[in-house]
Amino acid sequence: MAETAYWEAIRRAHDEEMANDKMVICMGEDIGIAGGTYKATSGLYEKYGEERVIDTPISENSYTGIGIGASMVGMRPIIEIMSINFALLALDTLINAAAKIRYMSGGQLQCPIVMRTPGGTAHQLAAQHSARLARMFMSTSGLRVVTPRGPLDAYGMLKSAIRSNDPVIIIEHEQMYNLKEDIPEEEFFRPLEGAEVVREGSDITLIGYNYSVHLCLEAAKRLEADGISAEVLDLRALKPLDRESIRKTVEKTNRVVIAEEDEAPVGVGAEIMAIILEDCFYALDSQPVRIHAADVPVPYNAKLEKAAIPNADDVYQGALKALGKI
Amino acid sequence: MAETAYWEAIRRAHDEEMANDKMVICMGEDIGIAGGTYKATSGLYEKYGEERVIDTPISENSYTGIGIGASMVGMRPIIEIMSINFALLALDTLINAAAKIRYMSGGQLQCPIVMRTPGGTAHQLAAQHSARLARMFMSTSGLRVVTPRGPLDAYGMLKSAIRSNDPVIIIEHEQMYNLKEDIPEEEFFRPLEGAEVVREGSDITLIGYNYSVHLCLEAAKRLEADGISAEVLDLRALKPLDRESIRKTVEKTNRVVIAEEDEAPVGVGAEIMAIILEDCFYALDSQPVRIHAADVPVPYNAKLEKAAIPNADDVYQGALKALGKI
Amino acid sequence: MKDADKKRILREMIFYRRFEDRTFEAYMERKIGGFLHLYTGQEAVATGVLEMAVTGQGQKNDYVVTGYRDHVHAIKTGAPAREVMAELYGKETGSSKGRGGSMHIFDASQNFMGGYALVGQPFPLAAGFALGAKHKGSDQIAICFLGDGANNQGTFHETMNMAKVWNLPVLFVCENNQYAIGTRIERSTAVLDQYKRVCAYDMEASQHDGMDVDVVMEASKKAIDFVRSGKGPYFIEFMTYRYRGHSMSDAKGYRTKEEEAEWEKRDPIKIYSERLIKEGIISQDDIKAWEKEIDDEIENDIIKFAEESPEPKVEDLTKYVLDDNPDPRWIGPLQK
Amino acid sequence: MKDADKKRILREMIFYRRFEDRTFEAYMERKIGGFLHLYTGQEAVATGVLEMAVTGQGQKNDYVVTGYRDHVHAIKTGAPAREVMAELYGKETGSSKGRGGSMHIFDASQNFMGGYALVGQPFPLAAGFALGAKHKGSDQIAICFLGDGANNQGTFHETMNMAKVWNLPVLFVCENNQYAIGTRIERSTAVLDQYKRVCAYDMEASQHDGMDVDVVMEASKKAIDFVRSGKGPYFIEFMTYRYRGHSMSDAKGYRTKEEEAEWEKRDPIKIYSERLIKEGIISQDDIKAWEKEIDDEIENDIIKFAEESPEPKVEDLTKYVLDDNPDPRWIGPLQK
Ligand SMILES: Cc1ncc(C[n+]2csc(CCOP(=O)(O)OP(=O)(O)O)c2C)c(N)n1
Ligand SMILES: Cc1ncc(C[n+]2csc(CCOP(=O)(O)OP(=O)(O)O)c2C)c(N)n1
Ligand SMILES: [Mg+2]
Ligand SMILES: [Mg+2]
Repeated sequence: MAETAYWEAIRRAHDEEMANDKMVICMGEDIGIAGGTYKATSGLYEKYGEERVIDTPISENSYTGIGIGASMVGMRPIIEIMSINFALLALDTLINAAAKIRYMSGGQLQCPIVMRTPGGTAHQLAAQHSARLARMFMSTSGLRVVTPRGPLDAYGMLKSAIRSNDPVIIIEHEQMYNLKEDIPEEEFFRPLEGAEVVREGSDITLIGYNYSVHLCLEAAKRLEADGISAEVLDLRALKPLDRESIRKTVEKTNRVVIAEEDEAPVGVGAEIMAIILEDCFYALDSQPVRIHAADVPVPYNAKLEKAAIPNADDVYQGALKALGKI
Repeated sequence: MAETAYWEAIRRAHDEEMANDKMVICMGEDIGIAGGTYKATSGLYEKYGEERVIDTPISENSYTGIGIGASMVGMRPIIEIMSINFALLALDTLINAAAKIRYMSGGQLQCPIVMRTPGGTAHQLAAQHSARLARMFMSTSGLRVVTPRGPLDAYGMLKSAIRSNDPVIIIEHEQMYNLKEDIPEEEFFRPLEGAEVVREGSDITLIGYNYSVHLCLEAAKRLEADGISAEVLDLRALKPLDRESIRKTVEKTNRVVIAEEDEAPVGVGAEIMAIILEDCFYALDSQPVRIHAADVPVPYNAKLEKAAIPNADDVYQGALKALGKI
Repeated sequence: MKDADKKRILREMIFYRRFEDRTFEAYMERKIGGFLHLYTGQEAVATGVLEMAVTGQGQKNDYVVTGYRDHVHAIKTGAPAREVMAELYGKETGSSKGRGGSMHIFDASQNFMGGYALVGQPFPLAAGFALGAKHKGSDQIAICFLGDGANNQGTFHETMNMAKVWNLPVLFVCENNQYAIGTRIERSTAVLDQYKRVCAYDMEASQHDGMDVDVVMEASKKAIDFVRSGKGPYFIEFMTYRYRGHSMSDAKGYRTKEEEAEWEKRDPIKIYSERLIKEGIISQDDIKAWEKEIDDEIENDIIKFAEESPEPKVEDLTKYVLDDNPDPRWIGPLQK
Repeated sequence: MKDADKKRILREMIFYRRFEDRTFEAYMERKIGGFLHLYTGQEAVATGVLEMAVTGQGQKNDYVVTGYRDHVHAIKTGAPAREVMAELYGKETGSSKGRGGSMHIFDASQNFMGGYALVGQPFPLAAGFALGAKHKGSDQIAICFLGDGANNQGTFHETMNMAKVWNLPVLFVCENNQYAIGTRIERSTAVLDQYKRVCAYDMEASQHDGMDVDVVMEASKKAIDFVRSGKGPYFIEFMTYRYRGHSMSDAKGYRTKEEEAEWEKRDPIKIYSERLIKEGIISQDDIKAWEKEIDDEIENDIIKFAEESPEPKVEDLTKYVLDDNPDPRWIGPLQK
């Protein structure tokens, strides 16, 4: 086991997969010589050369499209979009092309790209640098969407994503890159499907994904101090979604809070609410509670930003509500 | 009253508003000389000239951006995107710019554009021409999103949208352009907010928006034949959403079906389900039922297409389910 | 070029013309749905360019990609015509198993990479195929056919730049028919000669008559040689004309009968057949005979195949969304 | 140009330099959050171009727009420096009421139209301002400042084309500092002289030294006159250099100390102050005195204002999302 930061875990997965298969390349803005904004590709340019670690111009839609084209002829491109906000520029090639080519071609072609990008708010980056677009990918047929919560999944899911034959969107988070965890030194893989109970509990379930899992864990600790046993479910994969695990935990605890950082309605949380209604309505002892961001563009001012984005206390309060304590 | 087709209603709204205010212009591909793919701007080029009815190159992101810029200095542009699929190319200017400029500028500037576009499936247009992206706009803070179900709203809401000071996305539907309805000959406006009960009923509520309202109405008729009284709620506006009307009807009928054409999870229906859980959980006599499209890119073959997209019978069956009859 | 090849090329163009005409009829009979964009009038371009490329040899072919007006490009690259027709009929035996339709013909076995409905989308995809070919050390090139209107998409600019910076083996073929649906090029585009627009990327480029298949072949040969030899991307423009409306519902009110007549005088099949007759390679009767053969083939083989083929099964609706046989090591689900 | 104006221009540039330096300190003290991109080294460009534009006259100003490196452009257009600083501090008195931050300075009262973080976004917005100005029959023009890297966005291509086809009164100012974050222009761009790229739109264009404010002013005057006279868009390129990292977290490992030193020799403030001293318009002592005055103003007025201003109220979080006082006739809600 070795203590590894989230960004290092990503770097290691790149490195091993590039060493293992020369069809694996990576591309993005400033990922080569500069090593990536979050260092996730540092050292790779020196090791694998500019043909495999490609610094791109600021042309998101087309370099993504080039990656998709390359993937259709056997390459395994890992495409970095520096911030998920810029992914809006590439939705045409991602949604109109990558997600649909297998289907439109009757299964003849596939687009095994990986797109990695940080989504979420960080210290005051304001409205054009704080998007959380998980929902847009999650609602697109033909994509896989995963949200590694820590180094273990960041490493293991990236490796699986590179090997998978589908287009995989990996949503990271600016506030997680320096998060550390002990992970095995031997090679391992983490599957792209399946939610995970990251904390067992019996009184209530807190459901999160990506960064919000940490808010759930923190809230669970506070609940424990109050004598309440909270289970925490990390969705891990938003598409396909593991409905079964949601049903199981709700049937176990009968109360549930869903915590997401989504900026507005029609987010991931809405779908989880719908699934609960569809799959385990009769198991509910109280109204599920959805914790999400305020329906506003993200403000720059720190206090406003804090007020707009959910934190662990919001999840905790949501749990108290679901428990009928407030 | 005059019988008016959906496309004619849109044309009339354009015409009146352009006559009324010279700051109103319209722009889009083939909207001028050709009069628009669905004739919604026919005759306007001849009447208002090429400075106000602007045929654009195939440059969705930038002509939308030009419209946004013009709106910031006092113009009232109506931007047509020929098919909502192409709107993916313009999401950057719509979501990163139009939706956020008022906020980022602390209320100094506004982007009073109207973007009109048909979303939805039609006779076998296949995966790249059948997108239903209402959910992506609905989940964006800073936008208004409306879905006129017929000529009355198509006319009255477009007129309101042009006069509103916010960016308004109007989602039309390829299968509705020829739909006819009697509408007043005098000028009128229909507000951009508020759902509408388009059929009163007491046993169950069918909720729809855009084209799916018609599926609900058809299902309601079939239910009537079975002796079941169905209320039909047209959401009309997806953002801001009228939660109050949803609560009222659910509290009245205690059973509900939500019908949407969305291609996959995390659609409009998910949000309605979430709202029901949050606002009227205790009013429910049975599990709400969500009718949506299959989670697949839209196939070309007619039978597959039909199987992928919900129809009135699906809504009817959903209602029977919610009523405990199957 | 051998006489036999000349004859074959002419016959192919006649075939394409009649194939498209027949799809028109089938559309009118409602056997074909969706949008249908015909290639009538532009035959010399795809025929001439692809004659000079590596085609019909399966996985060794050059990679070919285009927009929604794709039937002829697919067939000339190597897709069986009956499978293309079956695709238009939405059949399981179609090029894309009935899932794609007219705008989305694919034949991966011949490196015909599609058929896309978003006008600027093939640009980056083509550059991606070229990147892949280069990376694999293959001497395949990518060939991207698109219209004049498509050049106003942002992807044109972004892709041309990267293709040049990365020296990719890709040939961009602009089929300049001067219209994007009903909008004449003057009304949408600042520089009318499309090959001049790539000055912004320092890319090799040239413009040629797209109605004369001999001209197309000669110019394409040079361009393809250039690209294949590793010198980087090339942009070639052909001046051409589509005779029919943009798609089925188009009344062509945006252009004059005179203009149409002017172009039809330079019909590619007319030009080439007159030339071959003059050269004594064929006679008018040969053409008549071919036409009959072709019509027979279309009716008794191609249409028959399309008509008689089975439709996809509704149970298969969710096939081909994601990998249908994923490796559980990567996909899971997570073991608990 | 009058001596007084020359003095003012030099003093302004010194002010901008010291203003930016002070924001750097404030960032280090964590008074400023988010990303902070400084303009140090490029002062002659915004100063020279905007000196020739209509600025500081409120709603009569030309429309000015730029990217995230926007403080100096905002101030020179007419935004009060203390409001810009207050914005960086996230205060209610800031240019954007604390909602925008460094990357999103707005002053609509002076037609300073923002401050955008998406690199290619200002292109179409600027063309839109120009379209509006033209439509209103005003002789205002739109001026769009962007970097060399931004030119690789699809919006560059799409907008240049439309600006030319529609003959819009817009001046595109390319501040070519040869880097997009850590990527040198040669590695991302096929044609290095950015003004040559607009050959693809048949647009008037020229390239100039961006370190000498006199050169900038002279060239800008011609370009602005051209645009204002109704001749259409113009693309002007200035060769310049940013001294600091791209934003705060940048170690500049991608370029050499020699290159930096080479450019610093041609520092715009140095060039211009030496010239004015040589012309006998000012003395070294004047500069010293200004520096002191400026520092005093920054500290005792600007920073003080920023420090002492109130923050936005949390209750106001949802203000400015949509029109806060909508007309019920259009907005509703629907009466039942
Ligand atoms: C991104 C996008 N925008 C708009 C359309 C609608 N559309 C289909 S074809 C077409 C015209 C294309 O013209 P051109 O590229 O010249 O090709 P041609 O049809 O002449 O072969 C347009 C605007 C589209 N398919 N995709
Ligand atoms: C669409 C988009 N892609 C990527 C980025 C990240 N980014 C911020 S600044 C920048 C470089 C821009 O370079 P240039 O246009 O030359 O401006 P400069 O910073 O040199 O002034 C990049 C890539 C962004 N902000 N927006
Ligand atoms: Mg064309
Ligand atoms: Mg730069």
